Amino acid sequence: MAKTDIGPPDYKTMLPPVISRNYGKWRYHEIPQPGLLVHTAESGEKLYSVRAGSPRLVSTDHIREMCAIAEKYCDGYLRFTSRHNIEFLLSDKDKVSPLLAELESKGYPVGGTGHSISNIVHTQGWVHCHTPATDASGPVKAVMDEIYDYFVTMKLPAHVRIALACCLNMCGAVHCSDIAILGIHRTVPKPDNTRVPNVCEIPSTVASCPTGAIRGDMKNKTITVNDEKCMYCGNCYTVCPAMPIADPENDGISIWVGGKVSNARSAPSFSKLAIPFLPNNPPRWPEVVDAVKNIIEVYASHARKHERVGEWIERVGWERFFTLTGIPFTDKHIDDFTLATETFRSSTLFKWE
Amino acid sequence: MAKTDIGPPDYKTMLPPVISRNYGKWRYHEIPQPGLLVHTAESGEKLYSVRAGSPRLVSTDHIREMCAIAEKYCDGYLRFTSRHNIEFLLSDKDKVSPLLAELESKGYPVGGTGHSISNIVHTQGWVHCHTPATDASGPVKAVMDEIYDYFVTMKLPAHVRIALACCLNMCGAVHCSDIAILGIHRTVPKPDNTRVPNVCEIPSTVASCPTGAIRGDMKNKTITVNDEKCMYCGNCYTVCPAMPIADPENDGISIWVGGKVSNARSAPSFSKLAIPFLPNNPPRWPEVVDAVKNIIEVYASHARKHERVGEWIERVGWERFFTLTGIPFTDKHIDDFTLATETFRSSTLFKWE
Amino acid sequence: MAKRETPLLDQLEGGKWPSFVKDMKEAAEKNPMAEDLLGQLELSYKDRIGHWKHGGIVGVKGYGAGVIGRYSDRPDLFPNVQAFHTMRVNHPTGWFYKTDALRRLCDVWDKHGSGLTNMHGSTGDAILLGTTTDHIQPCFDDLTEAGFDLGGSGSALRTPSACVGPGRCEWACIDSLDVCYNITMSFQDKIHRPMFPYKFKIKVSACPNDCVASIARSDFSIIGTWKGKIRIDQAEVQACTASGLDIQKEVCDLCPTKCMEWDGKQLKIFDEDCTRCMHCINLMPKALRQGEQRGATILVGGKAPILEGALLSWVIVPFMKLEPPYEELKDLILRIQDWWDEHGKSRERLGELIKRLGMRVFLRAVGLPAVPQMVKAPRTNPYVFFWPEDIKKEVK
Amino acid sequence: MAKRETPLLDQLEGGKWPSFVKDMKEAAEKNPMAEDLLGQLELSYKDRIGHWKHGGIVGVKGYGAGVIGRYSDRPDLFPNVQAFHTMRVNHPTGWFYKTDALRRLCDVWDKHGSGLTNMHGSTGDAILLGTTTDHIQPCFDDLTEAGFDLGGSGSALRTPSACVGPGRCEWACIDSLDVCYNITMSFQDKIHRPMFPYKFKIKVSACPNDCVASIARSDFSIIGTWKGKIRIDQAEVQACTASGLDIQKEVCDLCPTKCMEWDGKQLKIFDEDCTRCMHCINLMPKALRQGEQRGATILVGGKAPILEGALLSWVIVPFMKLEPPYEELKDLILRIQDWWDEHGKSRERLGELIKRLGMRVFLRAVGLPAVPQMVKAPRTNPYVFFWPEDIKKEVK
Ligand code: SRM
Ligand code: SRM
Ligand code: SRM
Ligand code: SRM
Ligand code: SF4
Ligand code: SF4
Ligand code: SF4
Ligand code: SF4
Ligand code: SF4
Ligand code: SF4
Ligand code: SF4
Ligand code: SF4
Repeated sequence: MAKTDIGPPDYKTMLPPVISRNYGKWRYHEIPQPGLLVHTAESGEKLYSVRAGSPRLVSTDHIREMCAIAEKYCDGYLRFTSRHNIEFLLSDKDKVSPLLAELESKGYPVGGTGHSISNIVHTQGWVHCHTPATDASGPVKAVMDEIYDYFVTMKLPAHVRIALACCLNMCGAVHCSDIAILGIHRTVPKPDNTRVPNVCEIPSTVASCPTGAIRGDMKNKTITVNDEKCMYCGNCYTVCPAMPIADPENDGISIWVGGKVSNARSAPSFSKLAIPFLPNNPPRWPEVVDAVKNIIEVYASHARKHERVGEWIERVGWERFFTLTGIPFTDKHIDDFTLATETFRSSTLFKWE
Repeated sequence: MAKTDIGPPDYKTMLPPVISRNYGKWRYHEIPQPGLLVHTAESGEKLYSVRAGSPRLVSTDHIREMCAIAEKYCDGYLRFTSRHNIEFLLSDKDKVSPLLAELESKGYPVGGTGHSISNIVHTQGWVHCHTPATDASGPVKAVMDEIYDYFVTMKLPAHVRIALACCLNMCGAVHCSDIAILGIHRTVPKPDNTRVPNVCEIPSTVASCPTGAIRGDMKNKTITVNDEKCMYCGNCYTVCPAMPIADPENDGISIWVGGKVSNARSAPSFSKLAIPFLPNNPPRWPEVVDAVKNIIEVYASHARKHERVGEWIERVGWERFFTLTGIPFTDKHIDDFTLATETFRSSTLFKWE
Repeated sequence: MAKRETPLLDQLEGGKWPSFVKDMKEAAEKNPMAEDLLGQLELSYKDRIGHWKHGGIVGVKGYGAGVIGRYSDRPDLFPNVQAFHTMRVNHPTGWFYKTDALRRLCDVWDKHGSGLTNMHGSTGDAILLGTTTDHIQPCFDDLTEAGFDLGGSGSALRTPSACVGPGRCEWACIDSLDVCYNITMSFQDKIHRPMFPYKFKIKVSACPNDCVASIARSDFSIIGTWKGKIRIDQAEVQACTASGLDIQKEVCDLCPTKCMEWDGKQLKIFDEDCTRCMHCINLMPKALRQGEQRGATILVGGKAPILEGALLSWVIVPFMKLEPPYEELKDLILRIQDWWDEHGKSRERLGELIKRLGMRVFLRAVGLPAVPQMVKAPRTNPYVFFWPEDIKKEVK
Repeated sequence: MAKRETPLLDQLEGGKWPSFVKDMKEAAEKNPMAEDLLGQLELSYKDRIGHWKHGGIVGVKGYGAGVIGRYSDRPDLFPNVQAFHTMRVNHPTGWFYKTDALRRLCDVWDKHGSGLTNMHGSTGDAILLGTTTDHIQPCFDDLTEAGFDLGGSGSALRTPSACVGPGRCEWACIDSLDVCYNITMSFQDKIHRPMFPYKFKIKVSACPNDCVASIARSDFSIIGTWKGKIRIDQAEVQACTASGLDIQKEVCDLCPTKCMEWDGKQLKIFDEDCTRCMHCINLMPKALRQGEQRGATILVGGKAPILEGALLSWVIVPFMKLEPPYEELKDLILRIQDWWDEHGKSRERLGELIKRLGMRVFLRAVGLPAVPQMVKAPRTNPYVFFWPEDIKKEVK
């Protein structure tokens, strides 16, 4: 009989000795080069963290390779970051260069620190989930290939955090990202009336719809969808498997910009709609890659130092954002959900373009 | 048989000749002293406008007195402002001083220009309306007596616009005022079941409730109110006279601050709750007078030049506003209506006090 | 008439601000309605409650608007205000009066009513406070004879109002008075005969200072604005500093877009970033003048809180030229009212309807293009509707 | 095994960023599940649609959480992923690993699953991607043997996560790792046995930079902060300028409260106006140190858009000292979960419940006082509820 509720291993057993000795007594850090963090403790001891990019979807052999590297340079200590990068934790300064060399030779990108683009937080997509409107790993790989240079350098005005979620559930950090890539459906789910009565609970299916598009049909133990009120969120499908929503012709990707999480300078804020729809074009999603790159480049050349994407747009105005990026503004950009009126312009204070 | 639809008199017939001549060709204005506006036209001609306070509720004899003054100094031309002040319109500079002297002798306060407190926009109250939670003219008179000095001088950091409405219908400009005085009920309306069936339409009564507190009782052709959900707005009473809401013990006044209308510097914005309740204490509403005065004085001594009340509070923070004014913050200040979440603090960016 | 005791109201006669009680007493001297009004108000002060019954419907022939019915709940004590209806008289645009017109109004009111007024109501009408049911029609007849007409009430177009604008103000970007008067005259029918789901208010301010609170208090807000560079008279700028204005601190630092530069000698404005807030111009009326291309921003939806919460008007047309006969403007108003009329529920203001059906639906219905000026920021939620034409036909 | 043709996925092997396809192929070399996964993914790339059926309920004995059931909709083509469930393994707090532990994990997974993982899932778990139904329990048994346990899923407490905090970061105001670990261990039952209306997430960031996105992605957000003056080492400030930092432009001008003054020599901070945004400290880690009194701001309600729209967490306790055993904190969590449990509808997150019933009701229920730090601004609508005790008893 297995033990239960043992919980995760105690993190204290996982800390390199330099951390255990200086725990909570760090004094400052420096980033001498992209991907290398040097933390100095009050004791004067230093910790070298080398950050390397990861596809996140990794095989056990790949993990073992990481382990081998960590054993060679870091006495077997490593960690992962909240954005799924790998961090090799060294106490020996002399091992930093050899480690960097080995990482380079093995194809690990080193970077993601400071004013860079770090790894893209993302989700399952077609690899494992049942509701995706697009794949996750594929678009991420295609985008990262294109903007690779921003990962291994620190030349942007500020941090740029990108996330991807393959459906409106937004398992990635999409809703608060500098740039977000979001899979969307665009057609109404098709309830299968033969299956609904068996597999779905009518009241919870009705309650699952944010816009009240679903009506219960108690007599036939099924439901009907009001096409006009449906905005294809797919939440009903989560609750009731008998109303599939995926549609290869019309599923695709929307692009969102200007969100952030940190409290630095400005308050955390949501990402806002930039591009309502781009087609799913596997394997390399060229329209998505171009769109993301365009936004990054316009941002890079217009924002002031330390200005996150959203802070830049707030300063110059959304009118200007659309002009500069050449992205067309449409009625889809105008909110029509419950807090919509808060986003309407209730002043004469705007720019002409 | 009367003529119908003749419309108001053509304003062009009401304009003093100096205006007709320079219509649309004004070049700049000056305010040499409180209550005196001097507008210079491109032609070089000047218009002198002398602004005097008015109780708004005026008798025909009082109007005739204004007319007499206007005839004496202004060739019979005067106007009223959007805040119900009187403006005497002169083309002859020499008549300005004598006019000012006569106004002073007759007890007309002259001022309301520039960085002053202008007249209080207000409503009917107990004088004429059926839904008031307080009087209008009385509190206005009591407050203006106390802050008179701010009307006849221009020593505040910026314009301060006060408004009063005697119920939540807000016939005054209360929802966007620097300081707003708002009559409120605090008890649930009492439907008179004998009258409801005769005088009220059930569906529209049910629909009139912003919080869905009213249920139709179709069988008995009446309605019931869910006390827990009622926030005493009185809208049901407007629609259904058989559910009176006035309650002398519990009706009173709330104070709101920080709204504005102009687009100058910052966008127009709503007034926010400062004091949820002060008692109705006729004839001079001392608690209300003190509260308004306190806010003005704290504002006057802390705001920077050109900062409207709301702009000042935004800069220093609401935490600081409550600390400085000594007004207690309560759970009533926290919104719980439909857009409430937009007002919650979704960051760690606040002051300790 | 026996003088009533009004110990509470008497306490409002003192103080420096003009007293409405004085006016009421003045009227009460010669008018029994005014006297009973005073008495009933004193009772309200004592009881801390109003003494008017829920209004009833009264009016003049051919109109459905312009009179607010009102009855005392203590006719036993105050028989002269048993019925005490107000007449809303449409003011001359800009509230300009020649005294002869004003005197005619007073005469009519002394003949038919209480002799008490509000100059003016907060929608802008001259409010004639209190007459009896049988005086309504004769009073109206005498009013039109004197050149006045009633304003709006109920589910009608309400009396439009305008800032003084070109009548006096150097900042007028549009002819607020003429636009307002033109609308008023064109839409007389809509003012006098309530045919809408609810009230509809129009207010016109000739610049973004918005001196008639158009953005806050009207369903359809017309606010003057400009395109083109703010014209700078550098000599006058210097004169401003001379007279004590700290241009860096008071002007540049408070410019919301920080698009001004002042080096102590020259003032520079990066106009492409300016959002035309008026602040710098307000502070230096002699030195700065708005850009030369003039027009209006059109906004809709403003209102007080009942039912869904207060709304400020929202931009729907960033820039519209306004020249007589204002056909484009009036046509837009009509299209909007038609749509509202068709879809609005009873007592649903325009802003609430747009909120309910979506700006997207509104724009398409009235034929306006979506532009970024309409929003502070694009939507944050992913609940995006697509139009049927966006979607590929199904091939499954 | 016959190598599958994957012409589309092959195109994702090129490029500089590490390729997940490479990892999948690596695993496919020795694992038939991984191979079929590769095949099915290729089909998805061709069809532009997912090929997984709606998840089913699977799990380990005694738990209701930790495993996500998944079945292929083309078992005819890909029999080895007919069932392909993921195991969510609770990571060691801070995602710190000693390689032996990590190797043990890999060994277990090679024995029972596809050999593919996510390091890590976006809630923070080590995701073991895909095993068959009959392997779930043995896999779990081996996991616990190796010292690992499952994380949360379904309507349970989800695996809490924390920023690296005191493990490495000079800005840690609280012991994010210890708090997180303590909570995780204290609430094992709630993680493994779903008993709530819906999921509940806790994330701990040790300072306002919020490196685990606590405010955006957790129902209960714990964010370190401080009271007291920011400590300034003026010599180090000078050193910063020397190394090219423009203190006026890059630091002072970007301070959101403009509470800093720099005269080229001395840096002054008016701490009473500081909102602890971290910006200045972020830019000058050697020169500036946070104030000495340390604690956390507690916020609740953060979540993704489904159902009512995304929410960022809201301040409910501006400052709480956090010291082991964290009783005050855990007690608050329990009070909140109890209230949510009692009032929440099925699939209603905490934030949505507060939204529905009102912050006022929530605060009273969990016994927290209302303070201005909780709001950006007080309410604008006049729809204020009064408590029964506020009201005078009726005398009518
Ligand atoms: C390792 C990690 C924490 C962890 O426990 O895993 C981490 C570590 C550090 N963060 Fe972070 N942050 C980490 C995720 C985040 C996140 C969360 C996210 O990206 O999803 C945020 C919020 C992002 C946002 O706002 O959208 C975050 C916002 C910051 C900020 C504020 C940046 C800003 O100006 O908005 C700083 C301050 C700075 O860098 O100057 C910061 C600073 C730092 C410092 C300098 C702290 C320190 O002294 O050690 C660390 C190195 C930063 C660097 O990469 O340059 N960290 N940091 C995370 C690395 C993720 C990665 O692999 O890229
Ligand atoms: C006469 C009047 C228009 C009318 O058609 O009746 C008027 C007239 C002028 N306004 Fe106004 N405003 C008038 C109501 C308003 C209102 C509406 C209101 O108060 O309800 C507003 C919006 C108030 C608000 O934001 O809440 C208003 C916001 C302004 C502003 C912007 C002030 C600001 O900084 O926010 C200016 C600019 C200034 O004064 O520097 C302005 C400026 C002016 C100027 C200087 C325009 C001019 O060059 O002639 C006029 C004299 C101002 C003065 O009193 O110092 N006017 N002005 C109104 C006088 C009301 C009164 O008796 O007090
Ligand atoms: C007389 C006046 C107040 C005053 O003393 O100035 C007034 C008086 C009344 N208003 Fe008003 N409103 C008056 C201007 C306003 C304004 C201000 C404005 O127009 O600029 C507003 C806020 C702006 C707006 O329209 O949203 C206003 C918002 C309301 C409302 C709330 C409407 C809403 O949609 O939120 C009601 C309630 C209703 O319509 O049932 C209302 C209703 C009423 C009624 C008819 C009472 C009722 O429940 O039916 C009041 C009749 C009082 C009486 O016995 O004479 N009154 N009312 C103003 C009209 C005078 C005039 O014609 O010039
Ligand atoms: C695996 C993971 C994505 C990933 O690749 O990293 C994931 C995968 C799923 N999420 Fe998630 N969520 C994952 C982190 C998140 C996050 C991010 C976070 O926790 O920081 C969010 C946003 C934050 C939040 O909770 O609001 C998130 C918001 C959702 C939602 C929307 C919940 C909402 O209230 O808005 C759903 C829908 C639902 O619960 O029915 C959902 C549902 C799902 C389901 C269970 C699908 C479903 O409809 O039932 C997915 C199963 C995929 C699969 O087949 O394995 N997932 N999900 C993440 C969990 C891994 C882990 O344990 O570490
Ligand atoms: S975002 Fe949607 S499709 Fe993607 S993993 Fe989460 S629930 Fe599944
Ligand atoms: S997809 Fe979303 S909007 Fe459409 S019916 Fe389902 S739950 Fe409602
Ligand atoms: S605010 Fe209310 S009580 Fe006062 S006049 Fe308007 S409707 Fe009547
Ligand atoms: S007073 Fe307002 S909240 Fe109360 S029942 Fe009437 S309409 Fe509803
Ligand atoms: S709104 Fe503008 S144009 Fe009209 S009076 Fe006010 S300042 Fe002048
Ligand atoms: S009008 Fe306003 S935004 Fe434009 S330059 Fe002047 S102060 Fe700046
Ligand atoms: S949240 Fe703060 S304490 Fe934690 S790692 Fe990030 S910067 Fe350091
Ligand atoms: S922490 Fe932020 S608010 Fe405080 S002084 Fe530094 S920059 Fe300013």
